[in-house]
Amino acid sequence: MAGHEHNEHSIGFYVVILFALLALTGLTVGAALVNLHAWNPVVALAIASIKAMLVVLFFMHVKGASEKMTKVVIFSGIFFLLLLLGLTMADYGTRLWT
Amino acid sequence: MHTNAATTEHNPALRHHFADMTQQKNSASLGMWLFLVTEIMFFGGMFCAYLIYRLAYFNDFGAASTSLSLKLGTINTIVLLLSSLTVVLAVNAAQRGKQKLLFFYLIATIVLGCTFLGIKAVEYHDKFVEHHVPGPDFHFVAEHPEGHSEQAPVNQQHAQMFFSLYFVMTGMHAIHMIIGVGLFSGLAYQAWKGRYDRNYNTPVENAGLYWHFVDVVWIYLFPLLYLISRHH
Amino acid sequence: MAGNVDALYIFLLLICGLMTVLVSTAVIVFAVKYRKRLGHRAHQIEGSLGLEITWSVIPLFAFFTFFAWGAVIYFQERTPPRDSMEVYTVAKQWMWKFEHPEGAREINALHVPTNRNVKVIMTSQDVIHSFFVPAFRIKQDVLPGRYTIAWFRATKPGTYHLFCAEYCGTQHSGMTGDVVVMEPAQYEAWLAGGSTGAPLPVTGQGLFNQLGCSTCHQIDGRGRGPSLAGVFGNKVSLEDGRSVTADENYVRESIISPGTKIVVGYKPIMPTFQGLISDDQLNALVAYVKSISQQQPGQPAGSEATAGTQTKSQQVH
Amino acid sequence: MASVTTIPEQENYLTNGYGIKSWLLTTDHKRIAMLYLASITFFFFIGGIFALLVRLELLTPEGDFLQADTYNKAFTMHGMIMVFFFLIPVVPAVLGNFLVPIMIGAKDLAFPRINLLSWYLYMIGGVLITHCMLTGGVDTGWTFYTPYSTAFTNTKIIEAGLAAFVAGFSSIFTGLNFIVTIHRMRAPGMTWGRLPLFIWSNYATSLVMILGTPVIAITIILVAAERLFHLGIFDPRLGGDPLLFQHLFWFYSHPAVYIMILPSMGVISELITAFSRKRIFGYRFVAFSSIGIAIIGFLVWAHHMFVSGMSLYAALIFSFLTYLVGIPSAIKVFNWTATMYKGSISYTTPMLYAMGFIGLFLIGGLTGLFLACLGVDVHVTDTYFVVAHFHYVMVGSVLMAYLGGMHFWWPKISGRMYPEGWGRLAALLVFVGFNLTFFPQFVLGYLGMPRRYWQYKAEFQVLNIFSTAGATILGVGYVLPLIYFMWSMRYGKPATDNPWSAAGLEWMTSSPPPTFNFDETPVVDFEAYDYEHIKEAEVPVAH
Ligand code: HEA
Ligand code: HEA
Ligand code: HEC
Ligand code: CUA
Ligand SMILES: [Cu+2]
Repeated sequence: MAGHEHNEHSIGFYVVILFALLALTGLTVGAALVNLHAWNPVVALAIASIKAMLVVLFFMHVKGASEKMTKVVIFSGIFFLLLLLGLTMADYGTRLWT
Repeated sequence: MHTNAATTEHNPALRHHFADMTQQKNSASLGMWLFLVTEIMFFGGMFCAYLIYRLAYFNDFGAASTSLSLKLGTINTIVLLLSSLTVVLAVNAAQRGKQKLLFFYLIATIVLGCTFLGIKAVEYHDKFVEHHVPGPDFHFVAEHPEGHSEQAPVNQQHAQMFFSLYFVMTGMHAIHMIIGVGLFSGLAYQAWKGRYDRNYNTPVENAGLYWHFVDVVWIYLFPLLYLISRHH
Repeated sequence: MAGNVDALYIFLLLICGLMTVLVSTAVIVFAVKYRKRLGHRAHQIEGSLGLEITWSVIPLFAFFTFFAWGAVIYFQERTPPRDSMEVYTVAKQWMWKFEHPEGAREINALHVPTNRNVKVIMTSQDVIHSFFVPAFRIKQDVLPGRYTIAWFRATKPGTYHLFCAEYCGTQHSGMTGDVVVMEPAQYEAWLAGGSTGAPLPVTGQGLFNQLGCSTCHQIDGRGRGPSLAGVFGNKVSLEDGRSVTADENYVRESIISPGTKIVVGYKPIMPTFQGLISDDQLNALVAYVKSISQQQPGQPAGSEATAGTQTKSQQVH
Repeated sequence: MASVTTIPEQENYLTNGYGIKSWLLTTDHKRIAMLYLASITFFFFIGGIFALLVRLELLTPEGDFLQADTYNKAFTMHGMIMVFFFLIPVVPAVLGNFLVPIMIGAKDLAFPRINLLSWYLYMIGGVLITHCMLTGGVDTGWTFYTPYSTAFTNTKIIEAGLAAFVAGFSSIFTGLNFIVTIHRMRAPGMTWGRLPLFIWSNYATSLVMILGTPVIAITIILVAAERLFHLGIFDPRLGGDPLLFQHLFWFYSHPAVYIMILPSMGVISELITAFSRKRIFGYRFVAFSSIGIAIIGFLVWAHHMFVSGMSLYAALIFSFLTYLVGIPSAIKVFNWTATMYKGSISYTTPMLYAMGFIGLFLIGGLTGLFLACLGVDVHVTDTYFVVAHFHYVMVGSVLMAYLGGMHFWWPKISGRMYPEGWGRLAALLVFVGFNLTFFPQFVLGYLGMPRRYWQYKAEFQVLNIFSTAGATILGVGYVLPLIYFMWSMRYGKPATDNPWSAAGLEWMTSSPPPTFNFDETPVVDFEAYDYEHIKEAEVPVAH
């Protein structure tokens, strides 16, 4: 049970995370300017996901301090989002099949 | 699931129907996370629409996207990431009972949030001037980089679809930012009055979660709206 | 088709009816047999894994049967045979407009011969409607901005209800009509006596020249655009590496928003005709593009006789 | 066994304050439940009056009673009010609100003020829909299909949408509150395996509420934006796809039907056990099937779109997935039936409703299988077959369960008994009237009568007359309980704490319960439905 054991991260730690996020922002802008063909969107989304993960894990304290339930909640959120996207694409992705 | 009812001494912030502060805090935190899940699904509807039209109108979306200002978009991303830092530092300060510091970080967050909104307003204004706002006046001409003479004439409707989604998605995001700034103003006021201390700071933590979530949404919006088709 | 659907329906009725009877009988029998009486106490039972599995797995198999049978019929309903006679339909608030390949037009009535596969190519000018002929057990929504397709084969002469089944505004319930099924000979007579417009592909050919399509799309392929002969019904390779089958919707999209799918090897220079041509004209163009495909050498022999795409030189049999 | 002794004359939640303010500003979940009860009942009768208008019009084939537009508005308002303002909130917000904290031994929901906020949101939505109704109404059907709703109708779409939007947030907050409460506030000893099934089913419903409702919220926003700002996301004339609207709409609205049915399934589990005096057969299966329905329910939405022009392959996928959701429902039905086996069954009003539920849910659910069957759905979709299907599940099942639950817990809620004889009569009327109203509609549907038809072909008239006649009986059947419940609040026989000798924490506190539910937090050391150890008090009803 998550009690009052707070996240004893130091300010320095958070600043490091911030710099990582800024670096990734630079990276994603840079990657967008290079033609990677079909990989451009993949790279962009991968970097975005890494950034999102950093925020969720460290700024939102999901890593370490928070209990299992939080993780279950987050995963179910992502799962149902993917369900919405995935099954809708089951229609749009197969419209041209004959 | 309170097992040790009498461990914490009575806190004035403890509400009558909870057994102890731990139970109260855990409930609030779970509630906040569940709320964020509803937010995921809320934005999910828009991401779904985006995904479908992005794939259907691939080239026109690319062309339309290049008219957004990469500079302002990047600056705004940086502003938002900075604000996430100030938020996490605010939470940290609250947990350590540093009330002055807490107040400072809350104000800093508000300032950064307002900066973001200000820049967004400038961008909206530019779009308005360029007739990129969906409606009868909508008109979009792609800027052809040299060497690409025979580009597809951009389908006006498809470009308009891009901007429809752009305005809806960033608009919803901006509304969330405005709500966030409102929340943080409330927190700042309470913090000024010294309501949060080492033992009771759940509102700061939860508002922080909300702010980070809005940040995460932007982390996805930025590449999806600004960065598609920047290469030539 | 009606027979197939009815058979499946009766099958479902039997199985589900049986389940209903079984379970309700059990409920009633238990209720009577174990009613509260003096000195009688309930007998506690925890549950039974075996039973749980039984009554999950057996229905599951029943369900798979339902699914598979239903899917087969649906597949048939959704794939019109190649040799169908083709009727173009435009739905709008609150009427149905039909256009026969021979050029006959009618409103709120559709005349068809018996024992012919009829393919209805539909689009809407405004909101969503739905083409519903209960007697043929078919239904298909009619959407603005694209084609949807239904087909049927009528066997008995007679007049059948045509309903609009998707709510479309005030007079939704008034958007009805008749499907008149006639013996082929009578149908011929009806065609001959009815209003005579030019056959659809001919109208389309006129438009093709008039709108300037022919300047880019020359039959020999020497124009700035691809030759359209032989396009319809075949695979088209696109610039982005995909390939699609050129059906009615593809041709329609090529005219309305040409930039969306670019044929490999060509520049995206075709202008959009959106807003410049009506749905009727679009139908005619599509019919024309089809007709020049089906005349290509190398097509299966049967396609010569494809009724829906004949040019005026061919006679209806 | 832990039991909490109570003194009958004790203060209870009803006597704790009398003024208007003591109700409108209350944070007591039981009082909020009563606020919901009053407002939801009001909207039920409004929705019912629209149903009567619809049925009266359909008495004759010609459109001679209402104008076409009026008819269209009537069934739209009927559908909207019944779905968003009656059926979605009814069981969770009234019975759930009252019972969830008590059943798990908590003093209140986790967020009492948010709970009150939910009611206010519901009321704001209600005021909006009423205003909309009085100033012109909407004519799109409750499904709001685009592009009709965005570009063609000139009725009050935005206001109606806003009403549904606000009511949606009410339901999101209720769901959130329940989940947190069930996770965090259970009394000592109340393990997950001991939770009453009503709690499990409300938990499952809450999952659907928080995962599905936001999607309809954003969809409504997009529709409103489309009307206001000429966006074209769903408008084919502007390059949009109307089917995308249908996907987003049904992504919520299909799971929403499980929001409706799940809590009422929970009610049925309580009723059947209490009046068979037995443990539930296969507790774990019934509990997990609720979660199963909630999750699988999210995979099937496009079965409403089989003829919409969606891809053929998607139709196959969704038909297949739809069948999977039948399995957990089947598990429930069979377990309820098995629970009655070797029980000791009394025919009280709640039990009559419960048995009626099983029968009607069977018919409603099994006809759902017809609709999930692609080949058959093509013919019967958008006909009265669908109308009959969903009234069997929504009215025949959910409403029956709700009424059963209201009778069962009425002694706890009000502290008084309802008149049993009248109760049984009303149950009978509802059952007969219901079948007379809606069974003919299956036949009508297969014969090809489309829904949302203001006038119809003469050959359909006979069955329509049956249907209207049945609706009249049904109406009487619904008014009766309203009257005798109100009557019993004053004149009913005072109820004991546990008039049914039923299991569950709610029966261990006084009737009506004190403001904080228990005088001291109960400690649970028994399983759910522990009927073996419950002494049967004097039998409340002769049979
Ligand atoms: C409470 C509401 C509720 C519930 C619970 C259900 C339950 C189900 N519904 Fe229904 N449905 C609606 C409300 C509901 N529905 C509404 C409102 C509409 C119309 C909306 C509109 O268009 O306005 C609709 C429409 C609708 C359609 C679309 C019809 C159309 O428009 O073409 C479909 C299609 O698949 C469907 C299917 C199902 C299925 C498979 C179930 C299943 O969950 C049922 C499962 C239950 C059982 C199957 C019974 C028990 C099982 C057994 C005893 C097993 C034994 C059986 C055998 C071995 C055969 N429903
Ligand atoms: C919870 C949901 C719910 C409930 C309870 C009901 C209840 C009823 N419904 Fe409804 N219905 C829907 C949900 C519901 N319905 C939905 C979602 C639609 C689809 C709408 C659409 O297409 O968009 C629909 C559509 C619908 C139609 C199809 C309309 C059409 O397609 O053209 C019909 C037709 O018979 C109908 C009838 C009835 C009847 C007779 C009742 C009866 O059970 C009602 C009984 C109640 C009463 C009769 C009220 C009793 C009150 C009095 C007697 C008091 C009178 C007092 C005064 C006048 C002061 N409903
Ligand atoms: C300016 C020249 C031009 C004009 C005028 C023009 N097209 Fe095209 N069309 C093209 C080119 C180039 C392509 C191939 C690239 C593409 O797919 O957009 C094409 C592609 C097509 C295709 C898809 C062909 C295939 O092989 O898959 C169809 C169908 C079509 N056009 C129909 C028409 C019709 C009908 C008109 C008149 C109403 C018309 N076009 C007018 C240039 C033109
Ligand atoms: Cu056209 Cu209904
Ligand atoms: Cu459904």
